[in-house]
Amino acid sequence: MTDQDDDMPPGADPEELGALEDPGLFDAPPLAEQERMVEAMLFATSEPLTLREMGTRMPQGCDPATAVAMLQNHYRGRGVNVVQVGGAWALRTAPDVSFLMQKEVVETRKLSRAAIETLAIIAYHQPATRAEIEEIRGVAVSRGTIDLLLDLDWIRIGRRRETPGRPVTFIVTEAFLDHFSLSSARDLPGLGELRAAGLLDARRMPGQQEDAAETDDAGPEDEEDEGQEEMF
Amino acid sequence: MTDQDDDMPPGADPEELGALEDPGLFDAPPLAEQERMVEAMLFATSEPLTLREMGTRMPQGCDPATAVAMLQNHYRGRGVNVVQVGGAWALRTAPDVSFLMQKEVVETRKLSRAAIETLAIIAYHQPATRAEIEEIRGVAVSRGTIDLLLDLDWIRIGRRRETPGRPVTFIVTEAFLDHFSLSSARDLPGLGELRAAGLLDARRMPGQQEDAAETDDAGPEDEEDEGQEEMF
Amino acid sequence: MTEPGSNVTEIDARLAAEALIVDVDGFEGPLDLLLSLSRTQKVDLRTISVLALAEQYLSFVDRAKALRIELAADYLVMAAWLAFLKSKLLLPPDPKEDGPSAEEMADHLAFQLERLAAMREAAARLMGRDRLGRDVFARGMPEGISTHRNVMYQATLLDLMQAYARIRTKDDFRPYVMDREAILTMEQALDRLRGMIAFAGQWSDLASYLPVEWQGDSARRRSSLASTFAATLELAKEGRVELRQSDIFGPIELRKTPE
Repeated sequence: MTDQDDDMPPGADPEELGALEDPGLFDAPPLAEQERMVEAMLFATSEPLTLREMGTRMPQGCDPATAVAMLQNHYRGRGVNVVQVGGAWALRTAPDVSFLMQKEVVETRKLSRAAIETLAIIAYHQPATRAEIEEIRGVAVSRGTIDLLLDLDWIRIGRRRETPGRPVTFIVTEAFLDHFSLSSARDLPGLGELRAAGLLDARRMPGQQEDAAETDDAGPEDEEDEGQEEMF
Repeated sequence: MTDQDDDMPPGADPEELGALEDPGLFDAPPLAEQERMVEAMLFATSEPLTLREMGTRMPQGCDPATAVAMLQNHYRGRGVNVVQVGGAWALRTAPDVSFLMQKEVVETRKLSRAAIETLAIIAYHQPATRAEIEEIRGVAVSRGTIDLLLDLDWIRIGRRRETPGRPVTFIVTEAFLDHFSLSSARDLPGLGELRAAGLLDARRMPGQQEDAAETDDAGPEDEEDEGQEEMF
Repeated sequence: MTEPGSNVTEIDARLAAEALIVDVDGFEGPLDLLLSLSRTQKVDLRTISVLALAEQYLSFVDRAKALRIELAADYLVMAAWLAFLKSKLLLPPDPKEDGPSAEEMADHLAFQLERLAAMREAAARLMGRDRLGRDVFARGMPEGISTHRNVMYQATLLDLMQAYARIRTKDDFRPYVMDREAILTMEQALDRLRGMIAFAGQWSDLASYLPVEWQGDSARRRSSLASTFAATLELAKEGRVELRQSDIFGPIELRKTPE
């Protein structure tokens, strides 16, 4: 924290402390300045930004994580809040003043019951194959339902399941988290209770061989690539 | 300031004071709350808002002018500022951090094989027509390859060849010499030197005379243009 | 007119049945229908009587059949399965039979119903959350942040020399290709013929169209004959010449198609 050099104990060698704290050739800007930068960037976009994206734009030696934490603190309780969306950050209006934004509301078409249920099943069971969605709903999932959700950018195609036929799986996206004000898929309402009740287990009809769904409880933990797949 | 009722002088009648300041049926929200509202509206709106527009959206008895002034004060010196646009208000990122919004990325790429070969032929045989380049490479030269080299300012168009069709010729530029640290195209190693450097197989086709680049060493000195035509 | 009393019961029954049938459109498959039927038991889904549920479902299907309502195949598959489950639940277990017991199957059905109900509730809670564009809002005037990519091409002198050396070496060791000295291509023959055909008003021997300079060497003559003949076929296909041959191995003659 280069902006706190004034606070160092008397007698300490400023050169040495500086060298310890900031290995860069140039001092990073003071944290207050970094906070301003992060603030400006988050204001400038309507999409969430990752720390990495912010970091590559900021001068060398900056610490976007600390700056975002400070900013989040600054906006606590205000009309606009700093919210986490998956691995990224965004500014969003506080929900309690939504009544002021009536004019801003974009009329979204009403989702069909099939689409809503399919979305929830993917979110709570992800990664989920089409067969698993159909198994839970007890009815075929139409191509249009999946297409609609893909179109809304609420789901995307995840890794293929390593079972016969290598079916594609679906997972929810960051846009989904953003839309439903979730900072991560772990925050899905009631997730813990559902899991505790065993309702998210991939149970098959007794007598049928264990395939597909059973393997994914073990699967994603090993390979780290998707992040989202390990949320549960 | 309805939110400062606690500070009123002892003995004053709260009812009376309240009635003086707030003639509405219901108390207007505290000013801090009004500031939050203005903040959220200015954040979410797609166009600057006038005080009137804000006032119509806010609960009765609100004072958008004061709220905006407070908000402007709050954002003073931050990464985002409250600015007046004509008769309306908007939030804008601070000008001094605008550098964060635009990022220039320099990507280094290797030239494609077609491009480097075309460049080499032009350098060794200049001035060279497109037909001659194709003859030597044994494949057609795409428009894009020539354009890229022209774009990079490594080749330019030379004199037209005084043959049927008067084809344009290409020659290398100063920028090319600069980039490859050559004082002139004549400094390019000849075939003999390439062979000596092990870049060229020593064997020759029987009966074929020393050609092209070999004559280079002598060639270009005399006449820039003609000297090299016999190469083909 | 029949007796009023029975008429009333009939109408009631019909109405009740129709209420169900009308609803069939609203059901999202047999599992959804089962879930709906299970609500009439007014118990926790964990303690539901699957046997009672199976009976309700089967009688629903029977009524639909009686009313000649076409039920989708999956409803009938479910009916068959439930009939099987019902019989298994009623009969004492057969010790010789392997596979899941009736209780396990019933348990699983109860689990499926509970899971579907849970997902429905989860979906409703999800939809009830603060939603972007309705309850929370993103920046309305994004100024945008952008990345400009500037590509810098790199090449060294060595790259250049290697490239040149590669081209020159390629010449020295070019793979064997058929020597085309003695080949008159069809395109060449066609070009020649197109120029000459305007003057071929009379039947004349194909041989007279062969290029003179190709007549000395026999390989060259064969090639020019073959390609010229192929070219005349092409022109005949285009309708520009007519061909004739009076007898086998006789001379081939051509003329311009009369206008």
